[in-house]
Amino acid sequence: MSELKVGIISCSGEECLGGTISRLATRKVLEELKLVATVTLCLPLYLAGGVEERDFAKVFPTISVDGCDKLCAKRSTEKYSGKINGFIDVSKIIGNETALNTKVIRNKDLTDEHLQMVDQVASEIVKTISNISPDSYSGKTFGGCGCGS
Amino acid sequence: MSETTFMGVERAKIDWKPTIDYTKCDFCMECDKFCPHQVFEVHETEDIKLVVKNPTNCVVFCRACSKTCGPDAITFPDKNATTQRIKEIRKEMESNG
Amino acid sequence: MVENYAVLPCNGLDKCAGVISGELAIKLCQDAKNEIICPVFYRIADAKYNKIASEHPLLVIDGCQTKCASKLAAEKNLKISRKVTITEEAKKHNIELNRNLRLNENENALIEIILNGLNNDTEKVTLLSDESKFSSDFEYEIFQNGKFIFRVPRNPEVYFNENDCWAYVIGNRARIGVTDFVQQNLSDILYFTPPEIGSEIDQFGEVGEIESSKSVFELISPVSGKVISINETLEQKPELINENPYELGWIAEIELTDFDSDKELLIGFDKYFEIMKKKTEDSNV
Amino acid sequence: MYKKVKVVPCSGIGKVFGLMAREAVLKTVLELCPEKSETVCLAYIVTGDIEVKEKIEGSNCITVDGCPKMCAAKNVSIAGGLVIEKLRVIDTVKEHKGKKFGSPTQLDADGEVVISEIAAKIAKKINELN
Repeated sequence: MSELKVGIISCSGEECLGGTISRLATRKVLEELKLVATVTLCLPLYLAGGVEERDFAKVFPTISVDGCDKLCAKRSTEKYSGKINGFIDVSKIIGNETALNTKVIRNKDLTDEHLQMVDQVASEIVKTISNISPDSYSGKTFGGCGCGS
Repeated sequence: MSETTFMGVERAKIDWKPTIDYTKCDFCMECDKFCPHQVFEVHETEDIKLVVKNPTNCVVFCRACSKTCGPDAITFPDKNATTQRIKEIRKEMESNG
Repeated sequence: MVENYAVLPCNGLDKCAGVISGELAIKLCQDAKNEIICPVFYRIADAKYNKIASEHPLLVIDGCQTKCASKLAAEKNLKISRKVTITEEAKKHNIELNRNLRLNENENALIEIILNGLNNDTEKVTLLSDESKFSSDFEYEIFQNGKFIFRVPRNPEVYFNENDCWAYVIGNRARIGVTDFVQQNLSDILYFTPPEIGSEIDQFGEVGEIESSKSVFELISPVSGKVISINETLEQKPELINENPYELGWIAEIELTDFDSDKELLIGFDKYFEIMKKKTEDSNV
Repeated sequence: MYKKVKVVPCSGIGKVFGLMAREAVLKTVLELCPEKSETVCLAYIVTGDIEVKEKIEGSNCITVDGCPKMCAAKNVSIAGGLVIEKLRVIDTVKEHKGKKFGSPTQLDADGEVVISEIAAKIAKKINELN
């Protein structure tokens, strides 16, 4: 399994708390949990047409993490790279009211309560990744680049 | 992750590594922080707190760590001599088939 | 500044304007880094001056309207980058030239005016790199690690050292730069310290530095020679190295001194591609 | 009614510069100019939903991008926003050579210094408008 990679594309929205939680939970999975080889895809770059991000999402299983039920990350991933292999709506985990709180918090002002939410969402991301069907990986190698490997 | 060869020559045969002048070194460890190849090793509790642990990890012709050295305590072998030596070894290898 | 030009004066000895052209050429070559071409010797010794003329933009100085120097340049198939005609300049600045062949106050004043004019015109000075010579239609081989894409040009004129620098060699000149491995590892490149123009570089000597917020990378020159030009655009936009380190992100141009010998310790696409792939897997960018 | 200036960061997740863009914008809209400015999610802008379209189209926008790829600036102008200023975090970062700014998750003290400078630049621009 060490060869397998999963992409996570997170919304990072600035308009409500959910975006901040999405972003931090995604980074947490990447930096601390490291259960599988995860790669964070840069959503703005993805949207701006970044080839590296879009191609990765086409080839490897990718999940989205959104702060609210507008599901911007999910919708754009589907639009540009086809089907996604799982998605998370943070507002469903921490509650709509909390997620949509427009009093956005800067990182330095996060409280323990917020950090608990981050942990909760991070473990949900891990769960979603482990639920990805093994079929999603099959044949997904970088042989298509013409390098002969 | 050391490369085992450089220009087809066994890395161990190429004399290229930093040498620390301990009369100058103030153990600021900037070189160790800089080098991504674990060439140095820090021994916090000993008198000589920094040693060249993995000389063959050092990238041949790279001298970047010496630039981070305030007291100028790091030296490298002569580049032209090293180049010549690599060429000689390659010739020997060729003639030995 | 007028620098790095090949200067071809008419050097006519029987007219004051011709003598001025010679004097102006001497000044340009003594006080700044320009190379003089002797029109008389050029007629019988092609080899020496063809080399200079092919490597530098050409500044032609004609004394009078007979334009012997321009004609000589045409005869030798040289492309003229800039042109000065002494009698025209004298007229423009209302300076009357004397009839004998010694240079007096007026003539010296005219030389100073022309020199100033040339030095203040920065427009064409950067013409040093012959863009057409280094065409950038590279054919790339690609591999990916995670989401990162690594390219290596396949062209046979491009050589590599194992220090992740390339040299694109055309004739006795090479353009040098770093590979995708370096720019991907550094991430956003913020600073570019070019090598000094005119400096002599050994093979595997340092030839500039690039730096991101992650690290510093010293370029290790694949070739030996003299730095004749640098990519000045990078001083304002070092991010071009991230965009494409092989084309817009080239670092410097080197006039080669011993490429045959340098070549012994360089590798081509096939080998470098494999080395870079392995390094990428090991370092996990 | 006066329409607030939209300040849109890229919030890129892979590098510290993305977080710096985000934090500089949040500092501006939360602390420096809460009356005159607000932020809009970049990802939402790109969806093209009517609600966000109305917000952006024809509005004065200031974009703050982490890296030279200019994702925020590009997307906002495609969505019809009037981009009156395009800031790049790296331009301010360059003035702080050799410093470390933190990770994409957390800013260090020097990171805070730089984002304060960027926030001040954004605020200056907003205040110039009225």
